[in-house]
Amino acid sequence: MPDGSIVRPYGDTTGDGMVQTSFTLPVAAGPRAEGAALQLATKMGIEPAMVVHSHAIDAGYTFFVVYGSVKHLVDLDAVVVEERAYPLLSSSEINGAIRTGLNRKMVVLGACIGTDAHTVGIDAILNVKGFAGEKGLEYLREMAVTNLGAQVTVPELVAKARAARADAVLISQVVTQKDAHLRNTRELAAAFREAMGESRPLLVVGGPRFDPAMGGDLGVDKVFGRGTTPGEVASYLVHALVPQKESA
Amino acid sequence: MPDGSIVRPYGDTTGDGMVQTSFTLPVAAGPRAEGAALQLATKMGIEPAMVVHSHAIDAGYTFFVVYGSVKHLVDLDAVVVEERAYPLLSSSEINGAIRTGLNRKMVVLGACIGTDAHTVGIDAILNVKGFAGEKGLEYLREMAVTNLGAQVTVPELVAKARAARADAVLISQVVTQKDAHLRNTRELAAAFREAMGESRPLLVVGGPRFDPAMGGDLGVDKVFGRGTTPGEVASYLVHALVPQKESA
Amino acid sequence: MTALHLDPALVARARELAARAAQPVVDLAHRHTTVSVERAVLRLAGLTGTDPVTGEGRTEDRVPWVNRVVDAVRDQVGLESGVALPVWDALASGTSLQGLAEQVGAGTARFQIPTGAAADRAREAARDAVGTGIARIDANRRRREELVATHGDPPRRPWIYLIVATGDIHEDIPQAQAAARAGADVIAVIRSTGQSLLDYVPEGATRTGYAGTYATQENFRLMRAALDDVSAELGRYVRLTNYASGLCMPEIAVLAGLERLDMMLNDAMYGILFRDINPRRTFVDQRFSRMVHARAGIIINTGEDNYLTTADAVDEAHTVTVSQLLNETLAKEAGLEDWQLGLGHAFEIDPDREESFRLELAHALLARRLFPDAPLKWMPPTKHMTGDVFRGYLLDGFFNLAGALTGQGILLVGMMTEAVVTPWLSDRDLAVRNVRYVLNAAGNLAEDFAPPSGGFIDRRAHTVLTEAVELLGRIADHPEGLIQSIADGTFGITKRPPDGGKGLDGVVELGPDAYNPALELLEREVSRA
Amino acid sequence: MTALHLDPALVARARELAARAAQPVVDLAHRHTTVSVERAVLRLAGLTGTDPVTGEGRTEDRVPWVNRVVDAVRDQVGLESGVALPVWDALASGTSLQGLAEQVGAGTARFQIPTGAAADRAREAARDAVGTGIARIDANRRRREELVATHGDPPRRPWIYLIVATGDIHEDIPQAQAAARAGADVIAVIRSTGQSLLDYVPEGATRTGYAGTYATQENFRLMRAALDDVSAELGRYVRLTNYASGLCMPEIAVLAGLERLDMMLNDAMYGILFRDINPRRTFVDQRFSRMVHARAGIIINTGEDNYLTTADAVDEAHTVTVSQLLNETLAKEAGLEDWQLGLGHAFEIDPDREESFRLELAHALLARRLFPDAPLKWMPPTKHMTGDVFRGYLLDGFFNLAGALTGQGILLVGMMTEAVVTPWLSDRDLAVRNVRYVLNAAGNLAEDFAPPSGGFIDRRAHTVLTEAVELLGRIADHPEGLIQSIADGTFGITKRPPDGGKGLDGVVELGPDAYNPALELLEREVSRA
Ligand code: B12
Ligand code: B12
Ligand SMILES: Cc1ncc(COP(=O)(O)O)c(C=O)c1O
Ligand SMILES: Cc1ncc(COP(=O)(O)O)c(C=O)c1O
Repeated sequence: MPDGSIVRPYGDTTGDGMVQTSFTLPVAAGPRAEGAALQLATKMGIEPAMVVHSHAIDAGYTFFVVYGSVKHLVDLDAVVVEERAYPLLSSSEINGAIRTGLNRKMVVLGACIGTDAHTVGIDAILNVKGFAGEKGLEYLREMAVTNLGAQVTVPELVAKARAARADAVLISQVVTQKDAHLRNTRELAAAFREAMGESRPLLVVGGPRFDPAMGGDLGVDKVFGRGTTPGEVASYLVHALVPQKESA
Repeated sequence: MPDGSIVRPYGDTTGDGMVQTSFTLPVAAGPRAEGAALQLATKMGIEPAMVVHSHAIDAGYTFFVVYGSVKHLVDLDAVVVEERAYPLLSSSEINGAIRTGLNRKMVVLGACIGTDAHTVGIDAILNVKGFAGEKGLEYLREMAVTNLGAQVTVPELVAKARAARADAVLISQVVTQKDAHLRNTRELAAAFREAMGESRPLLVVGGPRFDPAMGGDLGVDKVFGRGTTPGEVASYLVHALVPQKESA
Repeated sequence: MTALHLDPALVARARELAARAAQPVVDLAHRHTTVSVERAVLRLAGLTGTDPVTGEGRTEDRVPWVNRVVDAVRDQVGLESGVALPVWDALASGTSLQGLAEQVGAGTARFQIPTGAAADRAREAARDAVGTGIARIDANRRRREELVATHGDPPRRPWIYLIVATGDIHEDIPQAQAAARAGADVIAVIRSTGQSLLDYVPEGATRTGYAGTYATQENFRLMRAALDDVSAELGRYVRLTNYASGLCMPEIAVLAGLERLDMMLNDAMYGILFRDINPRRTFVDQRFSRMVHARAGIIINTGEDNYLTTADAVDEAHTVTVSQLLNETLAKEAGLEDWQLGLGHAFEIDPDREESFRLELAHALLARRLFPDAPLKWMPPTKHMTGDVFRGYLLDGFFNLAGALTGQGILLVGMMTEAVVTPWLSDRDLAVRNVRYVLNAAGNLAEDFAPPSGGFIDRRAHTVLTEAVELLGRIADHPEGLIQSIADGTFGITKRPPDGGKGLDGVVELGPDAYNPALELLEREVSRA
Repeated sequence: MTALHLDPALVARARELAARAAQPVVDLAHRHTTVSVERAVLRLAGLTGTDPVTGEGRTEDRVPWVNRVVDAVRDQVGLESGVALPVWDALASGTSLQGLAEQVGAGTARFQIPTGAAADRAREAARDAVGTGIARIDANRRRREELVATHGDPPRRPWIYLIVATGDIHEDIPQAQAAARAGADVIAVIRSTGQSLLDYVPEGATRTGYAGTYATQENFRLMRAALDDVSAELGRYVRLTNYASGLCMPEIAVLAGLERLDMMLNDAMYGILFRDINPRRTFVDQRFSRMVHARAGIIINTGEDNYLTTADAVDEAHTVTVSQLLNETLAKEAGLEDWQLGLGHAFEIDPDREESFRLELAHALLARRLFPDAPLKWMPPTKHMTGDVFRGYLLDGFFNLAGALTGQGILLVGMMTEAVVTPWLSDRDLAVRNVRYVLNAAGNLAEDFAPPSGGFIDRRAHTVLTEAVELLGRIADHPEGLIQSIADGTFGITKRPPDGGKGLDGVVELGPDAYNPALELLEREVSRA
C-alpha cells in the first residue's frame, strides 16, 4: 500500500485502477445492449471496460457484469471523515460525567418513527442486552431511558419529549426505499424546531443506510450509521449535553 | 422497457439508475477508507452512493461494495454496434460461393500466437467438432484449413502464410494480462504489413476479451469476441474474400 | 432419504399441549367480534367503494364505505349484535347496501336492532346477501382447480416463491411476470410498510407504497389477471400471495377469496408480536380470516421465521416449533386442512457459527417430520445477510440446498441484496438462477443424506423437540395460556400485554342476540373439517 | 462417512495394467539423458549465473552458464556419456566450475571423454561436487520438518491452496503474505505464460511475467523467505509451490530442492499434452525430476484437471482415473511415496447438466477410495466459469462442499473471476471466505453423507472405474504402451506423436560409459523406497 495521498483502486497491481460493476439496462439483449453497457461503463470512467457477462432478463432487459480500470484518482486528503470529535468513555466515566456535570439523570427517549417497524437497531443501542458485546444505554445508572418502540408518529414523539423534558431524542430509520429515512428525519427535525425552537432536545438519528456526514443537511445534531455501538452513542451524548470542562 | 433512445440502469423502478460496484482501495479499513470509497463512487457518477459493505484485506487494503444511482444517461442512438455487415450463410451456400466466386479452395491458416497456449477457442472455430452445435471451418469442403496450434511465433506464421499462399490468417489471443493480446495482435499486423504489404492475407483475430469494434486500431481486418460461432466466421470470410456479386 | 425418527409419544404430547394452550384463545374468539370482522361481513355482501369526501385526494387515503357504515352502526346501536341485524333491518325499506352507505355518508342513515319477525327477516336477507359473496369465493376455488388442471402445477417441490415490492402495482406486474418466466411458481406482493396498522383497506390501483405495494382489491385483481396470462403462456399455474395479518385480517382474507389469491400470509401472532397489534383483536380476527381462507382453498403461510430476526436462531429454535404447533391447532379449529398449512421456519443461524449448516438441517428436518403433510415454508437468511452480496449469494445457495435436502414445500427465494434494498429485477433473476442450479445439480442429494441416529443432526432435532414440549407444558398450565406467554415475551423476545397495542377499541364482546351470517355459513365448513 | 466400496480385484487389476502400460516409458527413461538432466547435474554441483554477453539486457533473457557449458560439451564430445565425465576431467587442472564456465564463454574451454584412471578421478570428483547439492537438499528437508514441528501444520484438511500470479515477484510477495494471513496453507506462484517452453531457467528477481511470474531460483528464495516470516507470524507452516513440468523439469526440480519449496506441479504428461513438448523428452525429464522431489520430500501435484478443460468431464472421466494410475506408477518407480502424491482431479462438469453435483461427488469419491493414502488435489471449476461472478462464487462454494464431503487433501481455491482475469487481491480474499464458510458450516456433513450402494453415486463410481480398466487394458496391450496412446489422443483429446513437439533434439541416447553422479546418488533413494 502506497503512502501517497493519491490512490487508485487495486486489482492485482498497484495503480491498476481495477473495479467490478454490474447493472441492468432496459434494453433487449444483443449487440446494441452490449454497446450501451460499454457506453455507460465509459461514462463511469471505466476505460478500457470489458463486458465480461450479459444475459437477458425477461424480454426487454439485459443484465451486465463489467470489469475494467477506472481513470479516476482518489485523493485521500480531500476525504472528509466524521472523525469522532469526542473520547470514547467507559460506563463509569459516563455515569461520573453526568453526575458531576449535570447533577441529575440524563433523560433519553428512543423510537422508530413513521411506519418503520425495525426496532432491532434502536434496541441494540438502548436495551441492556446491547450490541457487539457492549451493554445498551438502559444499563447506565445516570441515564433515564425510555424506548417508545416502533411506528411512533412525529406528533406523539414531540409531545412525549416535551412531557418527559427529554435531553435527547434518539430515532431509528431502517427502511430507505424512496429515501423514506431522509424524508422522515427532515420532517422530525422540522416538527421539533416548530414546536420547541431553541429549547428542543438533542436530535440523534441512526440506521444502516445513513451517511454520518449528512447530519447538518438533515437538520439533526448527529447521525449514526452501520455498526454503531452503544458506547459511541453514550459518549457522544455526554460530549454534547454535559458542560465540557466536566466531561474532559 | 421504455422505447425512448435515452435509458438509465434499472434497479426496480424505471429510471432509478441503480448500479452495484465493488473494488479494493489500498487504504487501511476505517472511516477514512469509507470516505475514500464514497469519493470514488461519486467520481464514477454514483449519487447518492451507499457503501453497503467493507472489510479489511490484510493490513493496508479495504474491499468495498457500493450501491447507488448513477446520474449518467445512456444514449442508445449513440451506440456504435458492429452490426453484422454480411449475411449468415449455410455450409452449402459458403461452399457454393467459394466454388463459383473463387473457383479454387480458400486457404485458411489458424494459430495461437505468442506464448498463448489456449487452443480451445481457435479449435472451436476450426475443428470439425465446432462450437455451439455448429461445425468448424475444417468441415467446409471448399476451405483448405490448417490449424497450426499454439505458441506459434509471428515470424513462423508469416513464413507459413506466404508458403501456403493463405487467403486468411486466423489467430486467437486469450491471455490478456497487461494487454498481451493487444500488443501481440499489433505486432502480428505490423509483421505482415512489413513482409507482404498490400498482398498480405486477410487478418482475423479473436478471443474472449476483444471488443469487436477495435479491428481498425489493431491493424487487422476483423475482430471476433466472446461466444463467436464458426458460421459467423466462415460467412465473414466469404463476404471479405469472395468477389461480392457472387456471394450475394 | 434420512431416517430421522421422532418419539411418537413425545409428538402426541406436544400436540395435546398445544391444543390446551390455545383453548383460551379459541374461547375468546368465540365470545367477541371486531370492527374488521363486521366490515368483512359487509364486503361479503358486496359493499365496496370509498367515501369521496374523505382522504387527501389519493383514493388510497379515502375511507371505505364499509368503515363508515360499521362506525355509524357502532355509534348508534353498538356492535354487540353485529352489523348484520341493524344493516339489513335498515335495508328492509328497499334501499340498496350501496344506497344505505351513501345515506351514512350524508348522515341520514338511522339504525336500530330489530327484534322478532323483523330480526328474522333481517337475518335471512343478510344470509342471502353474504351468501353471494361466499358463492363467488366458492366459484374462484373451483376456477383455480380448473386452471391448475389445464396449466398444471409446478414440475417439482419445493415451489419457488418470489417477492415483488416496488410500491407501484404497474411496476410490480411486469416484474412479477418476468419472475414467473424466470421460474417462479408463487409471486408474493409485499405491502407498503405500515399498511397493517391501517384500520381500513385502501382501495384502487396504487403506485405510492413504501418498500411494498398496498394490498387493495383492485391491485389483487390486476395482479391475478396478469399472472393468469403468464400461467397460460408458461403452461404452469402461477400462484399469487399477499398478506392478511394486520388490523384488517378478516377483510383482506375476504378480498383474497373474492379475487382468487392462492396463498396468504396469515399468522395467529405475527400482528401482535411484530406490529404491536392488540392480542385480543388479533386472536378474534385471525379465526374469522382463517375460516374464510379454509373456504377459499387458500394455503396460509405462518410467520415463525420472524422470531429468528429478533431472537437467536439456535437458542430460540424451540419457540419456532412451539409456534408452529400453536398455529396448526388454531388453523385446524378454523377449518384449515393439512395441505393448507404453510408453516414457516427459516435459515437464520449465524453463518459464522461452527456447524451452522448442520444445525439448520436439524431444525428443518424436525419441522419436516413433525408436519409430514404440511407444505412447509422455508425462509432464507435475512438477519445475517450483509452488504457483501457475494457472501449473500453463497449463503442463499446453501439455504436452497438445505431446502432440497430436507424436502421443504415452499421455498422463499433469498436475495443477495437482502441487507441493502428491496429486491431489484436482477436480484430476483440471479436468485432464481441460484435456486435452479442447486435443484438441478444437487436436488436429489437427499438420496445420499442420512444423518445417523445418535449423530449430530439427530441429537439436535431431539433436543429442540424436547425443549418445545417443556415450553408448551408451561404455557398450557397457565390459566390464560397463550395470551400470558405472549405477555412474557416468549416469542421473538418481544413482550405484548393483553391490553396493550393497537386496535383494542375495535374489539367488542358479543351480546346474546349477536348474529353474523358469514360465521354461520362458514361454520358448516369448520364442522366439515 | 460413505461406505462406497470398490471391487478389490478390479482395483488390483487396474494397478497391474498401469504398471505394464508405463513400463516402456520407464525403460526409455533409463536409456536416455537430456540437456536439462545434464544441466541439472551442473546445478547440483553449484554452477549458477548467466553469460553476461547474452540476452537483451534483462537478466531473465540471459543464457545461464549451465546451458553454455552443456552446449559446449555437446558440440565438442557429445552427451552420450553425460556432462560429468568431460566436465570434471577438465576441472582436474584445478579450475573451478565457475571458472570453466567463463572459459566456455570465452571459447577457450576444451572437453574430452576421460578413460581409465582419469575417468575414475572425474567420476569421484563429480560425485563429491554433486553430493554437496544433494546435501543441501537433505538439509532443507530436515529444516522443513523442524519448521513444521515448531509452527505446526494446518489445523485441518483439506489444505487451502491459493495462487498468486501478478508477473512481478515484488507484487506477488505481499499478496502471498496477505493470502496466508487470510488462511492459505499453500501458496502457488504460477509461471509466466510460455516459460515452460524455454529451454533454460531464467535467473534473478523478475518483474516482467505475463499471467504469471518467472520461476527462478532467486524468486523461489525470496518467496520462501517471505513465507517463512508469515509462518512464524501465524504459527502455521505455510507451504510454497511452483511448477516443474516443462522443458526444464529436472533443473526446476533441483532449484525447488535447493530453495526448500514444499510442493511442485509435476505431471508425467502435462508438458506433452498441454505444451506440445516432445514425449520422449518429457518422459526422461520427469523421471529425473521426480527422483529429486522424492529426495527433497516434496509433494508433487499432477495435472489431470487439465484434461477436463479440453475434454468433457463426464465422457472422459475415466481418462482422469487412468492418468492418475499412470502418474502413481511412474512416481513410485522414481522413489516417491504415497504421502507425496497429490494426484489431480477437478470439478469441471457442466453445471447446467442434471445431477452435475452428484456426478462430481461420484468422481471425487472414486479417486478418494482408489488412493486412500495420497493427498489428492481437488481443482475448482474453470471451464464452465463465466463472467457471471455471482454464479461463479456459488459454484466455487459447491466445489468446496464437494471437497469436504469427499475428504480431499489439497483444495485449490476457485476464483469467481476465473473467466475474467488472473486473480485479484480481493478475489482471493473472497474465495478464502467462501472456503471458510463451507468448511466451518458444513465441513462435518460427511458424517451424514452416505451414498447407498446401488444408488446413483455408487453406480457412477463403478462405471468410471470399469471404463478406466478397459482403457488401461488397451494401452497395456500395445507394444509402445503409453507413448502410443498419447499419439492417439487418449488424454485431453489431444494427439501428440512420439517424434513431434518441442525439445526432441535435447534427448540423447546414453552410451555404455555414461555416468550421471546425481542419478547414482539418487538411485539409493529409489532402492530405499
Ligand atoms: C429484522 C428485519 C425485519 C423484522 C423486524 C423485526 C423488528 N422488530 O425489528 C421484520 C421481519 C418484522 C421485518 C419486516 C419488514 N422489513 Co425488514 N428487515 C429485517 C432485516 C433482516 C434485519 C434488520 C436488523 O435487525 N438488523 C440488525 C440491526 C442491529 O442493525 P441496524 O438496524 O442496522 O442497526 C444498527 C445501526 O444501523 C445503528 N442504528 C440503527 N438504528 C439506530 C438508531 C440510533 C439512534 C442510533 C444511534 C443507531 C442506530 O445501530 C445498530 C447497531 O449497530 C433487514 C435486512 C438486513 N439484513 O439488514 C430487513 C430490511 C431492513 N426490511 C426491509 C423491509 C422492506 C421490511 C418490510 C417493509 C417488508 C414488507 N413489506 O413486509 C417489513 C415491514 C417492516 C416495517 N413496517 O418497517 C428492507 C428495507 C429495504 C430498504 N432499505 O428500504 C430490508 C433491508 C430487507 C430487504 N432487503 O428488503 N424486517
Ligand atoms: C482451458 C483453459 C486453460 C487450458 C488450455 C487448454 C488448451 N489447450 O486450450 C490450460 C489448463 C492448459 C490453461 C493454462 C493456462 N491458463 Co488458462 N484457462 C482456460 C479456461 C479455463 C477456459 C478457456 C477456454 O477454453 N474457453 C472456451 C473457449 C471456447 O472460449 P474462448 O477461448 O473464449 O473462444 C471463443 C471466443 O473467444 C472466440 N475465439 C477465441 N479465439 C478465437 C480466434 C478466432 C480467429 C476467432 C474468429 C474467434 C475466437 O470463439 C470461441 C468460441 O466462441 C480459462 C478461464 C475461462 N473460463 O475462460 C483460463 C484462462 C484463459 N487461463 C488463464 C491463464 C492465466 C492460464 C495460464 C497462463 C496460467 C498459468 N500461468 O499457468 C496457463 C498457461 C497457458 C498459456 N501459456 O497460455 C487466464 C487468462 C487470464 C487473462 N485474461 O490474461 C484465464 C482467463 C483463467 C484465469 N482467470 O486466470 N488454461
Ligand atoms: C405472517 C406474516 N404476516 C404479514 C407479514 C407482513 O406484514 P406487514 O405488512 O405488516 O409488514 C409478514 C412479513 O414478514 C408475515 O410474516
Ligand atoms: C501439472 C502441471 N504442470 C505445470 C503447469 C503450468 O505449466 P505452464 O507454466 O506451462 O502453464 C500446470 C498448469 O496447469 C500443470 O497442471
